[in-house]
Amino acid sequence: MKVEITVQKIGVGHLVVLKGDVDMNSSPDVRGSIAEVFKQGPGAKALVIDLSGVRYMDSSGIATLVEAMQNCMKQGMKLRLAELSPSVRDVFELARLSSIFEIFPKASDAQAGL
Amino acid sequence: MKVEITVQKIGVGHLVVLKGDVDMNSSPDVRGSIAEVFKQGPGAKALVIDLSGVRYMDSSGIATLVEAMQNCMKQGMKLRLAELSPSVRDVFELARLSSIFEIFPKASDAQAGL
Amino acid sequence: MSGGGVTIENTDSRQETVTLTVPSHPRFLYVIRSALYPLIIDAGFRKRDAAKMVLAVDEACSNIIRHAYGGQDDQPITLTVEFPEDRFLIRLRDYGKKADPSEIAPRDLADVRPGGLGTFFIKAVFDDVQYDTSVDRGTLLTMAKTKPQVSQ
Amino acid sequence: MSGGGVTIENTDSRQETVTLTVPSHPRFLYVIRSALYPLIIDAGFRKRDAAKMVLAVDEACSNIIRHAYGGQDDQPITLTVEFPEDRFLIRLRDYGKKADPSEIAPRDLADVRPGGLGTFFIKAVFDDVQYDTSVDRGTLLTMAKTKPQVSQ
Ligand SMILES: Nc1ncnc2c1ncn2[C@@H]1O[C@H](COP(=O)(O)OP(=O)(O)O)[C@@H](O)[C@H]1O
Ligand SMILES: Nc1ncnc2c1ncn2[C@@H]1O[C@H](COP(=O)(O)OP(=O)(O)O)[C@@H](O)[C@H]1O
Repeated sequence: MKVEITVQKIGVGHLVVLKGDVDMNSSPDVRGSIAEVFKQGPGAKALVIDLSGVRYMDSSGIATLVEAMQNCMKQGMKLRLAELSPSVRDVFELARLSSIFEIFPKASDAQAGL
Repeated sequence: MKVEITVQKIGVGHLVVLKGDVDMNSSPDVRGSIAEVFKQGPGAKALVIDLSGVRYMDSSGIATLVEAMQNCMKQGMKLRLAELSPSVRDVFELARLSSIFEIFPKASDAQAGL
Repeated sequence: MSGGGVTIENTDSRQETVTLTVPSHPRFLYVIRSALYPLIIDAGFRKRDAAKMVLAVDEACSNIIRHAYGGQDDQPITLTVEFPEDRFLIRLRDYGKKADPSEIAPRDLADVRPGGLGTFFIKAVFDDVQYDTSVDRGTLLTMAKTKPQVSQ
Repeated sequence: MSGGGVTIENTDSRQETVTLTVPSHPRFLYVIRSALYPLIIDAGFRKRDAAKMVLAVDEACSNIIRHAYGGQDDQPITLTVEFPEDRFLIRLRDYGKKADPSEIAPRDLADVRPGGLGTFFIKAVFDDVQYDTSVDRGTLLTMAKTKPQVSQ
């Protein structure tokens, strides 16, 4: 039960699409893929992470996203999350992090206004 | 994890819609609901069972359907199964019963030509 | 069911198996299926084969409930999954009436009647099926299937 | 992992709990979640609450892997679920470094950093959380939640 990670260049920067469960077993892979994005040099305005395929996320997933946000801030990029499922949204709310992240209904919305 | 059972009158007789897992835990309920249908007296041409919502079926579910077929035959009715998921179809094939039952792609197809 | 004390024993140094014990009530069959499926997928089997293996184990558990325990719903069923290199190995242990291997004959499929399919499924799905009644009480059923070759 | 012998012991007369033992490798977290979720639903909790309870147990297991076993992936984690009348009772047992209850403090959520959320989730989701380090080896964590009232 691994997570599937797709990384894509988009107009505003990078799009990471996650599918599966992001837990202690799979979040190191997610972390690695996001680290690759930051190695691709400057020019990107945003990192968009599409979570529509993520049914389950635990604190290791949250930690990965918090770290991604910190790295985005260092590089003057925005981190935008898109299409959280109700159960993932619940985890963000439990962690009181819903207001820290920019969350969009759809990945396409997350690419607008940059 | 109970099965949801809906029983409905339709033009050609009765429609039973099953949703959930049909296993040793839930098949007695399915059996009971089908028995109710046979108590409703003559006039029905067919019993259509919609399996589109059934992800899992074991031999107790198969046994329930075989019994339903035998009861249909006694009452001069047809038993028609509709919309088997791939995994349920695999169970029928494993049991070599695909050819014994009349199986239709959709519940609506199963109501035609009677 | 009312609450009871937990007895958890120390185990030896390396834990290499997954062990699940449930009461012999049919409502726990779903729990066994739910725990087993991801283990089979993780071992490299395709979804459709995994579903068949889950079916076979479910049938074996139903047989334990009906035949070994005669419908008693508060007796232990223990599933153990082992991970040898090339095979997927499942053991089911009960402490009820011993299975009589000569009785456990899959039925003739030409004979369309309710029942008699369980043992047929078990033998059709697994490569190797053994009912060991030499254990102290009950039966130890071992079911094994060779893992698919992975092309990497 | 290589295959090992199975040791299955006789149990006493009534089996009223569900017990699952897995190796302390993160790949088995999914198995624990899969087995636990239907038990919680079956007990009458709503899906969203069930998902949160599963999350909390998953966090407790992650903590066992990281803190009690220091990342060692072949040590036992045993989950026991009991079904007293009004509560849903989960026990997690490890045989590693004992948890220091004074260290297990959920972090201040205002401090946005990776980590430190696990114990916060556990305490937010369950009504009653107890780390018992008086056991022979390791820690016995008990998490309990009152079942929702059913209107029938
Ligand atoms: N675990 C078991 N313990 C004792 N007897 C068993 C067990 N499993 C199967 N049997 C015997 O094998 C027969 C065939 O089993 P099965 O194919 O599952 O069909 P059914 O249970 O519907 O008869 C059973 O009727 C029973 O006599
Ligand atoms: N099972 C455990 N055994 C030992 N120490 C633990 C255990 N669970 C939690 N702890 C301690 O509590 C702290 C807080 O845990 P947690 O909230 O999950 O955040 P994190 O593990 O990310 O630090 C840990 O850093 C650790 O010191």
